[in-house]
Amino acid sequence: MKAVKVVPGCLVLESGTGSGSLTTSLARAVAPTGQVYTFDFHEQRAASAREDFERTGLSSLVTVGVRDVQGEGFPEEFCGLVDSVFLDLPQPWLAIPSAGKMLKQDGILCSFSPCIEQVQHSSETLRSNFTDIRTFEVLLRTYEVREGKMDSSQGDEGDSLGSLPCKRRQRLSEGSNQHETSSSPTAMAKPSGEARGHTGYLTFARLKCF
Amino acid sequence: MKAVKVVPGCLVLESGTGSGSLTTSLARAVAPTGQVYTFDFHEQRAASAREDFERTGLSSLVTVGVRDVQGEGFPEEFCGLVDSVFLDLPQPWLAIPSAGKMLKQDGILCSFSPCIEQVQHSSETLRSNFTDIRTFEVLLRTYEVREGKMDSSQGDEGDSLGSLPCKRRQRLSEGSNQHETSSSPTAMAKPSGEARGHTGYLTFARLKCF
Amino acid sequence: MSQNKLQKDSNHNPRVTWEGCSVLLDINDGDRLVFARLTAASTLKIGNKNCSLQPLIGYPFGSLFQLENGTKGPCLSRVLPATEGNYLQEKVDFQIKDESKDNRALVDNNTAQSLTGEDIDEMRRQGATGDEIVEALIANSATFEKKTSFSQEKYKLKKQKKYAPRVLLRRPSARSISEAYFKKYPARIGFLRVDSLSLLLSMANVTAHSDVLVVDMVGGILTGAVAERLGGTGYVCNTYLGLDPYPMGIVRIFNFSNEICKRIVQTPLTDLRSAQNGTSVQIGSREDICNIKSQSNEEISSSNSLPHTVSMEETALSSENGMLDLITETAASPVIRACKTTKAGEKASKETINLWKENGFSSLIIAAPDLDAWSTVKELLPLLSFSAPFAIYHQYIQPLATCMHNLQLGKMAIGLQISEPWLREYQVLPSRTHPHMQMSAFGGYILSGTRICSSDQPQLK
Amino acid sequence: MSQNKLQKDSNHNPRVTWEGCSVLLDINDGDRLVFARLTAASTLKIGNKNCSLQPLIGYPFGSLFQLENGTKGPCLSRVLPATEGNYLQEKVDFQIKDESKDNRALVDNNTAQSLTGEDIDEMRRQGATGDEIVEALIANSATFEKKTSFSQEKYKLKKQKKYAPRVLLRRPSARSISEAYFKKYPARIGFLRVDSLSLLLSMANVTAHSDVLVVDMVGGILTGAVAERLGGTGYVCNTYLGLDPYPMGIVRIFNFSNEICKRIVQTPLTDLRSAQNGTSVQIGSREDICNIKSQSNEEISSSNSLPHTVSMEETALSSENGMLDLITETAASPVIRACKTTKAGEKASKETINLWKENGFSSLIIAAPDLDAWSTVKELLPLLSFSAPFAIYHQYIQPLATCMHNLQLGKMAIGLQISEPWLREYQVLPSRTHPHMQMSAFGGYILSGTRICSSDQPQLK
Repeated sequence: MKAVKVVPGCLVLESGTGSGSLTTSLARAVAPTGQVYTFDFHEQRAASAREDFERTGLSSLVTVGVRDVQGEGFPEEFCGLVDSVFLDLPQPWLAIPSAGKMLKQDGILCSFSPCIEQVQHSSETLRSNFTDIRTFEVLLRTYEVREGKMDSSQGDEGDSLGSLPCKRRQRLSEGSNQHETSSSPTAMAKPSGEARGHTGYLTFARLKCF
Repeated sequence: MKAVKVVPGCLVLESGTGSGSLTTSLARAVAPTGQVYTFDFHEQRAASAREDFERTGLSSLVTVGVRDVQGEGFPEEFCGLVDSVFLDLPQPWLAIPSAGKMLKQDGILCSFSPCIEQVQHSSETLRSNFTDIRTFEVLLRTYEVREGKMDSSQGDEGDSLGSLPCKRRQRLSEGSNQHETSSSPTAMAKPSGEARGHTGYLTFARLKCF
Repeated sequence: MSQNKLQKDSNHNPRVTWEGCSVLLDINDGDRLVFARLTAASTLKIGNKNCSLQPLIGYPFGSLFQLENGTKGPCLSRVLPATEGNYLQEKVDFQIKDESKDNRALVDNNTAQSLTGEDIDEMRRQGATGDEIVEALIANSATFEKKTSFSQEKYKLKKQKKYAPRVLLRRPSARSISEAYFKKYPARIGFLRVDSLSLLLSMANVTAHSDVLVVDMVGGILTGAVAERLGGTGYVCNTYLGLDPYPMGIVRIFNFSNEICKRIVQTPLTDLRSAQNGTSVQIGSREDICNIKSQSNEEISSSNSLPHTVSMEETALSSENGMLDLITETAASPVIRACKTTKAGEKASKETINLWKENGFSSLIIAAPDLDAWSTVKELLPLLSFSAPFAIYHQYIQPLATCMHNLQLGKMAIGLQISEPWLREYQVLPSRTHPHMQMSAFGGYILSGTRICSSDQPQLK
Repeated sequence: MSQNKLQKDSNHNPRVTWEGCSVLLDINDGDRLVFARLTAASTLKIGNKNCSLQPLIGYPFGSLFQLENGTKGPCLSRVLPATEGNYLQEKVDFQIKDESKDNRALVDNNTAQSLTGEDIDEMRRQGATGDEIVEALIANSATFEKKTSFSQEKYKLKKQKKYAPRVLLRRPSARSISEAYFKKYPARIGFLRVDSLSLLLSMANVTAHSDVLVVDMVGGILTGAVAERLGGTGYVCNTYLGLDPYPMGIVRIFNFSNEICKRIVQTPLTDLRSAQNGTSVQIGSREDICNIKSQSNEEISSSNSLPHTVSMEETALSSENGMLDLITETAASPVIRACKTTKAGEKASKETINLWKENGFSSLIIAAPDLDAWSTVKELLPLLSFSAPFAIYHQYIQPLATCMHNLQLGKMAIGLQISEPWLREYQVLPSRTHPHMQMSAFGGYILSGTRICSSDQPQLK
């Protein structure tokens, strides 16, 4: 979802680098001719990400810098050259004015924030130079597939302390209604019990055309 | 969901009455021995709700009052007698102090708001006299059931302007893999296309025990 | 069973605990959830300490207690609202608008705390309260001041949970019971989440004076929730296939009055289905067998006293899983227990059954993960009155889809709909509002509809 | 087909529109969405007025235009950033922290406006701009001042849409195209929502130099999205059962360069499956037939010029449904069009096919609502290299569940998972933040996994 506007050849900025997982998918998206510049405040984290990119063969596509983008903004050298900027910062609104300067006309900014207040503050800041400001929450629900009719719907919680005493399976005599469709297929899907209920909000915005 | 703590015999306050749909379910929940007092700022809306309750035979359970609960609070006569208070107001935080006075020990307040800022403001106000402050969003997703294998997955959008030109249905020769489970049941469910994506947030709180 | 044994429950103030009442204990803000019956002899193990639950008797539900070192060992004493107020106020003050500190400069390791385990033991011996120990730990932490307010709050809460654990006294209700089970033992209630349960009741239009037919293979939570809603009017008829009623031990966790318990009956499906023209002999003979069955069932419950007798477990206080234990009084007070538990689930009387046969039930709710939806509905739908609503819960959508399709084909019902409830809980805190990171993605599916007259099916007259 | 006809597209600045380029026109903030090709002759009907699209050529994507009365009739002129800035600023200023006015005292009826239709026509004749008319309407509204700021904003926007409609020039991309189709004609793209499409690509690990096998029965949106991601490297091999390729007209909406178009090929499944030991004769003979097929297909496209030639519709400007029209130039400029459209979807060369047979495809994506998932996967999976990922989209979960189950039983794949993407859009405005009231509850399901070596299945060497 995040990388949907990033295509081969793009010049992309990111801050912060974090674990480098978004960086990786951005690098794969801009390959073979694009470039990703990613910045993190933490020297250690930047170094470790740099090592990872060496190991995964992405270092020709990714440059990792140590920089407090919230405080200093992005390096001036990228001014007006950038296709997309990705922010994953605690106070993204501090970096938005600089991000705006970096972007080409019609360039896209994407900011990821876990809390709605960050989204509110960022959207407020975005309104002065950006348009098409849209916020999404993206969730992924996964399903388990099990075989059988009415089987094993209980009792694999991992505790043996007494699931329902009544474990028998009873079936009413199958009627012979001529209309009836077949009762159950042998593979049935059901949502997995625990899901990641929230990771964050994605706010997209497009630089206004001047 | 809203009425889950309301049981027969309860004394319940509500503001605003609105269309009276929550009032109706509250009345049904407190029946036969409880009472619901509902207040609305609009004289006309209160009158029309009152008529509705006459017609549906609920008037012995429901009393409709005209009152600006945000401005004046609930009537003092209910002080300390009420099991639950339901708020559906643009500025619920204005009514919360009065609601707190009305409730019995351990009584429950439930506030419905469409916007997160209302929830934030209300939760802030609730913290001084309430505990177990919890906010939920409740959604209902409905499913369509259709008969058939791979059938009719297209083309009933209501426009005939050219769904995919290729309408043929092709099937690969069914292999005879011995493991295979039966391919498709005759009834398949799929989420309905458009759903109510949001109605509002429900905030529950329990009056602190003094 | 005699109906007049110690019928004092109508004298209880339902907002204040009484001897013998069932309670839900919420330990350390949801870390552990324990159902217990309050008696002079019942105890609760917190950490490695056993403490009596007697001090909880006579206090309003919603009261908060804290574990202190009493003169006779650990004991629970009530936290006064004033103290609690301060405690919460601090919590709120910690939240500043836009967090300015961050964890950049902080290196956290285990050398930061200069107070040793021995020092703490010594403080305890000298009679320090849990709060005092927490304060001492903060004062002796080298890193506390450097932490963000958020981390400070987390640190303090962690220590408070360990050295001054709190117990919140909660009233068992359909909502609190199903939430507690869903959190820890969801399979025991067939993964029926509180909002799904609530939806079942409202879709089946359960209200005072309803005669509700239920198939409850979810431990009794459905039966209990319906009975709570009926409030001593109407009937909840818990029916079953075969000879043995389904266990409904959860019903006993509700503090139901005898009025309500009398409205909970169990009846084998065969009795309900036997020829509409009421051959009472047949019913009578079946009834005898079932009476014996249900009595032997009661004996089992009696010796176990609560449905799932789980031995107390030592729980790491930092546990995020939460714990649902069902504790039992060590020295039982059988009279009170009997008074609470004997009434629910008796056989329906012949007269009542005949009335149902004549008028039909006013609604049907099925929550039976082990039964095939369609074959069950096919048998039970004819027992409803015309235009009676029904609601069927299932974990899988496919059986409900098949069932819905067959009901449509057979023209047995209208207004058919499969719904899936979604419940998202939010953290609402200044500058920190978002949906919970973990959630139950799954509340199951509900097929609802209204019975109509169908020529294909056996009809009620 | 010659490859050297007017290959000028690499000279285009892709951020600025050029003659013959395809654009997405967003009319009145999403009320209507129109795909168009910009030529000197192409026109757009807004309200009851036809206006030329020529003024849009040479401007950057993202530019905003407004319909004005020019000397030669209605014409689109660019809205300058300064104006737009003010316009938006007003919008923000309207939002006050806690709404203090409300609609209590307001009785709204149609007598509030004193300006008549004739007055407005007269203003127009005197050359008033759309903005001036909107201001006059506000000045002559008896109720405007009494409205809440929110209602004032709504009123103003409604009038602006009617008297000064705006057209936003957007660049067609996988994202904007799929959003536009999903909004208006979801069935044409098999209800494939933008996040599902994006997930398909990432689950199938589509990246530069991939050879991606696709079954695209969703109008070409999948093929286009994969080609966009490949950026002129690798191949997207669009395969089909039977003799006729599936239509992929949507590909032509992307402004793909010839480099990218060359990487989009169509190949019948029979060619890909023919005996692994490469009987090239067989392939050759099939190819001839197919070449004719694909040429005749091109003729059709040529005459239609864009996949769904929808005549312009008069659209109520207040419409909340939005409109997706695909307009075609009235006087065509065939040279440019040919250059843009001929390349995509040619037959893969023998050499390429043989390479695929030797090495296997690097991933597989299926989006085919009309095919049974399991029987399709069973045929196509053997064409992948080992450890190649695949992703299958379907509207119904049951076929995917069956497919997953069979893949498990046959030990044909690992890492199998069915996912359902959820996308919630939020309104974020001061004091008015909430998820959108209407949403697409349904993004379909995706079965993903990795192919492994299986003894039951025919293997690639």
